[in-house]
Amino acid sequence: MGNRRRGHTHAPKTPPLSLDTHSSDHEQDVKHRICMVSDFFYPNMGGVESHIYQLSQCLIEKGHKVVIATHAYGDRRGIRYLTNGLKVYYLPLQVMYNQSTATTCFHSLPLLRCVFVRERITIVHAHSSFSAMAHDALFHAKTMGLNTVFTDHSLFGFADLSSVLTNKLLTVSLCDTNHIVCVSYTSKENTVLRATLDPEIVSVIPNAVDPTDFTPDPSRRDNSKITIVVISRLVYRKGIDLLSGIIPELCGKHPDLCFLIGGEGPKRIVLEEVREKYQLHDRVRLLGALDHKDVRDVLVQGHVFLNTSLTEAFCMAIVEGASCGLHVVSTRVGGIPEVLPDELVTLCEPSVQSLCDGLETVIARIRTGNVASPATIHRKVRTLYTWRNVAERTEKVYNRVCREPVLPLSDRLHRLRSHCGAVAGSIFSFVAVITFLFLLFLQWLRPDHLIDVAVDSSGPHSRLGQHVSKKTSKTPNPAVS
Amino acid sequence: MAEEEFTDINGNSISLDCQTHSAFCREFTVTAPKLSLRKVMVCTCFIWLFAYAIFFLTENTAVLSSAIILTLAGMMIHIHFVKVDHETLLIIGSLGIQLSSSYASGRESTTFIEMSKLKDIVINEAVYMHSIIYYLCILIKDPAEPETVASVVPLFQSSKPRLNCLVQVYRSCQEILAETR
Amino acid sequence: MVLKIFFPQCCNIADSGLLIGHWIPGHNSAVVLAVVHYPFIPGQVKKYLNQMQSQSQVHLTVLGSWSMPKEGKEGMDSFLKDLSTIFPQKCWLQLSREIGKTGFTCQVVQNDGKLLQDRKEKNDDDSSEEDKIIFVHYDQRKVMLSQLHPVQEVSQKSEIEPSELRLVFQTVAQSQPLFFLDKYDDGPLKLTHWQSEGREASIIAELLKQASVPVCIFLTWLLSLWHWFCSFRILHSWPVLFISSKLSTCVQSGYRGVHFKTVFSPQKAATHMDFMRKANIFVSFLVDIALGLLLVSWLYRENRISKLADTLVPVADRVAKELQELLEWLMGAPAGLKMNRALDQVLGRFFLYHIHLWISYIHLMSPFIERILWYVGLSACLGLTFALSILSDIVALLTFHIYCFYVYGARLYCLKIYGLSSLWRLFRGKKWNVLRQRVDSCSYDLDQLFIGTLLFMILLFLLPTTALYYLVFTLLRLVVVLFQGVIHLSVDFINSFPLFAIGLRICRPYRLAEGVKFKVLCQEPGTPLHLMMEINPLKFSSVLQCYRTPTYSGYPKDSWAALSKKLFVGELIYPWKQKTTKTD
Amino acid sequence: MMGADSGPGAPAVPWRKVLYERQPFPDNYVDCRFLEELRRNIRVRQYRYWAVVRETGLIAQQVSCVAVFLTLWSYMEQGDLEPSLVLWVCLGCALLGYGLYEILGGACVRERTRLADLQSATIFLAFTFGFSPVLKTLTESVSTDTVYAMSAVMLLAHLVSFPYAQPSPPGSLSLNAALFGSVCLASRLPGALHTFTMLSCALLVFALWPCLLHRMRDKAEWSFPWAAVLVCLAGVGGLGSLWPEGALLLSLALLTLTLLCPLLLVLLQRHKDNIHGPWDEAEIREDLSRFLN
Repeated sequence: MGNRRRGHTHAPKTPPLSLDTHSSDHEQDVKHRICMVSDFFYPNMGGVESHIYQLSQCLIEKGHKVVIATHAYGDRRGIRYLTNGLKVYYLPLQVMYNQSTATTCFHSLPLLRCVFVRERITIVHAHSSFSAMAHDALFHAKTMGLNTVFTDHSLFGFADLSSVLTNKLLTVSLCDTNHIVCVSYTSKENTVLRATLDPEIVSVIPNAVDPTDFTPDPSRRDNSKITIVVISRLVYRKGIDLLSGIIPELCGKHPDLCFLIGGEGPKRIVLEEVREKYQLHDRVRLLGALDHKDVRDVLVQGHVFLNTSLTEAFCMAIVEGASCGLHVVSTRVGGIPEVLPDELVTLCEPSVQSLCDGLETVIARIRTGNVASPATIHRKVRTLYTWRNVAERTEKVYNRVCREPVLPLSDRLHRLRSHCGAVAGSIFSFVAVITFLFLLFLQWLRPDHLIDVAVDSSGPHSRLGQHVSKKTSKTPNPAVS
Repeated sequence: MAEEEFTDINGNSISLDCQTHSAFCREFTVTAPKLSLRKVMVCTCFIWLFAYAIFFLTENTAVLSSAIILTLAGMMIHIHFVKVDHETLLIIGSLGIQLSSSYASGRESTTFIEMSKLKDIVINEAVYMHSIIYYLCILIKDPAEPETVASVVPLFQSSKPRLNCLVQVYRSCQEILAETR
Repeated sequence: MVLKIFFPQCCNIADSGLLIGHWIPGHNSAVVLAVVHYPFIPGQVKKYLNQMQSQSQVHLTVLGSWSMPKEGKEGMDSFLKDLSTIFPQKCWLQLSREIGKTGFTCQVVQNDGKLLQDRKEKNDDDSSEEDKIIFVHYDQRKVMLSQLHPVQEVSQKSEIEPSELRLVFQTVAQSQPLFFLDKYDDGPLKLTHWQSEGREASIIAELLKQASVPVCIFLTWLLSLWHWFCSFRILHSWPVLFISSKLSTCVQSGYRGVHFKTVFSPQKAATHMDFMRKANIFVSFLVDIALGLLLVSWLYRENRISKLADTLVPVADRVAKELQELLEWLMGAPAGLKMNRALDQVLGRFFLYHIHLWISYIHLMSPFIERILWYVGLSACLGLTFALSILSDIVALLTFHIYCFYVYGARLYCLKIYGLSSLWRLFRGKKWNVLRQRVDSCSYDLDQLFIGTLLFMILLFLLPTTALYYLVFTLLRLVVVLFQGVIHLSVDFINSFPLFAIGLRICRPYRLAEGVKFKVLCQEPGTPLHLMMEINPLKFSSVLQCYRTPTYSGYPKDSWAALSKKLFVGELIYPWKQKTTKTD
Repeated sequence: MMGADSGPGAPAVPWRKVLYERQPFPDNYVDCRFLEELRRNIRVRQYRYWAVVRETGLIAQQVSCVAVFLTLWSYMEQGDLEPSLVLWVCLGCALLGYGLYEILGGACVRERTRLADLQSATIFLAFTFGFSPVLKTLTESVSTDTVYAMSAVMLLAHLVSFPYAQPSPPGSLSLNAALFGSVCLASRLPGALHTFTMLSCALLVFALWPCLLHRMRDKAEWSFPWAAVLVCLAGVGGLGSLWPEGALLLSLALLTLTLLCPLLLVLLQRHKDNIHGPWDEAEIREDLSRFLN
């Protein structure tokens, strides 16, 4: 509570020193060796995954060295190389609950240490507060004396017990992280409150979409009817129940309306029931899980993009929809109001009634024809969010972070105890001590000079890396463990 | 050929012996350190003391004899199946590659891979136990469609040399492959 | 491109002459098969080669010349060059040895007659050109006789072209007829190659081969007789089929019939695998018979049969009595367990009645047992496997009551478990949705709930009793199944063990080759690389899994987890599960 | 360059909380409007004491229902109570209750015909009567303590899982648990008739009474507290006739339940500090079941 008030009182403060007040030219060409850590990466598909991938690609373009560490997916374990020598470590860690590894703060240390040492990592960048591996990585990186950055992709409430616990954990794991990146201002407020952070070390860098992937194509539309596209995982948080209310309402009123729903999930049952009950099999098409490459083909078939999420940090889906030239109708929750200017999006309250009204106004506008053409919408959206821009801003964060000192163990313990409350603080400082001892043991067992320095496959000195990557990436399954 | 000082991934020193029979026939021999007598002694003594303790408690001489037999059999099995003395990679241009590993007991197991089956020799990374290591491996073509890799044969599996050693072997193998393709 | 010359060891010290061999297409490598010594008449050589070529589908050619220096012979070079014009080749090899040098030297003459490399020019400039040649020495006999694995038959042309070594092996093996002309008979030509010694011994083998054909025909006739007998439709009526599919003796006999058919088929084994299969089956059959006869000779001495019979009846009696005691124990409070008395009594009485039936049955047939055993014992002459399978059948018959108990117990228990699971769902207010294959919540009426709960309680409180009976009889059943399983395993082992292949591997390791291995022979400067090609024998494990005769697996293959799950939910388990699934 | 080009010179334009617009502020800029949308304790219901007390009456009467049942059982076990007499009383109560139910629900449309009611009643009676000898012998080999423990657990489960929100019809789990417990107890009674009686009592108390009570609550609002109080008194009295200390305990428990706990709830409301903001997961207010079934 007290902490939270502190976070609150931080708000009315004079604008702080900006990131790049003392960033001079010689720092612009400082090249970092970054390790992105998250449980969520390809082959798993989603917002976090594509964020990590695109960001890494742009950073590699700017000449940094990037490797990604995630857990093994099925038989995809070991080391793989993606485009431009982006190196991915699929570490064999036990997956506990929907693609998130079990966290014990210890068992992942040997492997992560090996990765950090052999890749000569300078900055550890962890993603997504749902990923236990990311938190472990933050912890271990601090133990090994590396600077850390954390990107939070999700919002959390404060109401129930589970969120209280998770927020406590987040407080602990972020308490000595050098910098935190949030994807929207709402998300920043949320994270500052949850982890009781100083808002100055929290930057807001929105997600981006690749505008070339999402280009409009009006010819694909069937203008004899009006198509509403919904693309999201069919889960409660995405407001599928609202959708199940909207469908019969609107289909009853407008006979020329049809829905195109892409995505898979437990709530699919609900939609199917609605479809059966109202005999809408020809007007409501459930496409099931979509590959990322198919999303655009689905989007361009529609006139309106509907997003019924109940909570969103930064809704990439609506940006994609708008980029394909659709009129976006969305709920006014989370960071969504910040994402698109009002002429591109129609915001409604998260209720069936309000959403139906919003949709009907849009439908009416479409019928009368006073709507912006897809091309114009696309032109407006195209320049808003680009990965290159995201990479530049993230680079600034790195530049700032790599200047900061790393706390020695004693200060770290003190900070833990002072920052995270007596109980959790002392528990986790104990854990930190244990981890430190464990690290010492590992260093005795396998000293750093025995770990071969990896050949750079990206970054400044990466020619041989490309060579090796060209060769090794042929191997079907490099893991022998 | 010049012998440098190499170590395996655990820091034990190994020796790489590379002799050139002709321009397109080379033989690399990685020799692991010999079975250290001290270690053998220690473990034998340990087992026997343990056995003697049991014997002391239960006045049963079968324990002692079984312990002796156990140690002997264990040593036999170890030197015959586990302990590899040296591994050899014989590459003959346009004919094939022959891997042989000879155990401490002198047993030798050899496999020969023809050039037509072989796709390439690469240095690869893998997660091994709780660390990530480099290893040299042969890619075997899939006979049906030659562009894909059917299987991977790792080299120097028992004595795991470090990268510098692997790179040396890799380079000269690539030379031969290049000139006899 | 490197030129590879596969050179037979036996020709190392041959006199000078012509090299006869085969260019392996597309691999730029030559296999030397023999050396024709001087003097010869080129025409005869060509004729001889043609006839050889017609016998063995190998394209034999004159590869070049072989000169073995002797005292007082020199200046052959010009002569050798002329030879190349006599036998026009696109590429002419001139191998030559010198005194005091182990390595050969080789010159390659392209068909336009110019030396590709010359001794003199080789002397002054570096020996890189010389290095472009590899001599691979091989042992002709071993290579001819050995079979590369994985076996890839010549007859069936697969889309992937055979690799170089395979081609070399095939060439040497096919050019067998070349080796029959030996150096003693005074033909127009004198050759050096591997000599197949001991024609005389092989005459007997020839005779045997000739004799085996009518024997085979006769036996196949007998077999067809047997099949005709088997094909009576009375034997195909349901009960007979059912019983015969359950009796492991019948299965074994049918299986043996199939074996005989393969072994005694009069036509010659075409491919290597066929031959090996035949040989394996035949040898294991012989061993089987031998063991069986051994058993018989042991069994029919100092009338062990009657002793056996005298022991058998009391044993069966004893088993029945033990069961009776067990049941009485169960009908009390076994191990202090609280069981429902009424149900306990009912079940106990039911089973006791069965045991009474059983005992009377045993006593009824006790006088005949000895004779039965005597006749059964004779079956061992057909082989140990028969004896074993009959034994397992007898065990199955003698423990029929246990089987019955087990089935009753299992059925009862299964019903209970099923009812309980569904009622437990009702108890929690859930129901199993068949369409969605999941548990939905549903609101029941009061009376449904009421009755459901009553039944649930009744089943729940009666469960321990049933479960106990089920447990005990399942354990008994498992013992029997285990015994039968062991017997089936041994029978399988005898049937499928590739004895011949193993023997071959032990006595003639080179016959079954996994691959080859090369040794670098001593090499001197100025001579090309010399390799020794040896044969890498097949591993025993791969011998087993390559030549193991396929057989029905009598033992259940389902995993331990699946088995325990079955036991828990009370499904029936059989030792012959796999077999039935295979037959139908 | 977005967010980067902010010199030390304070920018003129005001900061806006939007992402689509490139503003001359650094990425980690903290505006004075930071966290302005933070709300505390919105949607906190202010409870009124007596209303809460009134609601807790339901729980109290359920607890005392169990007490009444146990009293009946112990009387019958000691044999002070003639099963036939109890049966007659039960029958009377059942008819009375049914009549009351009908009168109260006269206005609303009835989903079950009288025939159906009769049918289920006969089913109850027939099955109970048929099964009672079986149930009698069912648990005899199980030791008495086990049976008591089991029934105690089951009755507790009944109390816990009872759907106090809408008590009609009683939720499956609670009713089943109650029936289980009562069968366990009934099987300890001297005769089959006793068992039968006990089970029908259980049916009356645990299955039918909640329905009636529910009907009373929404049809005749005034009668509900009285009924609750009546049941509580009956429970306390019945227990008191057997075991005075138990009655004392029960009454104490009921008092705490009805008076103290609501007081605590109302008092503790003040210390509630619950922060809300745009990040909260919006909950769906309107009921969507109408679209489905």
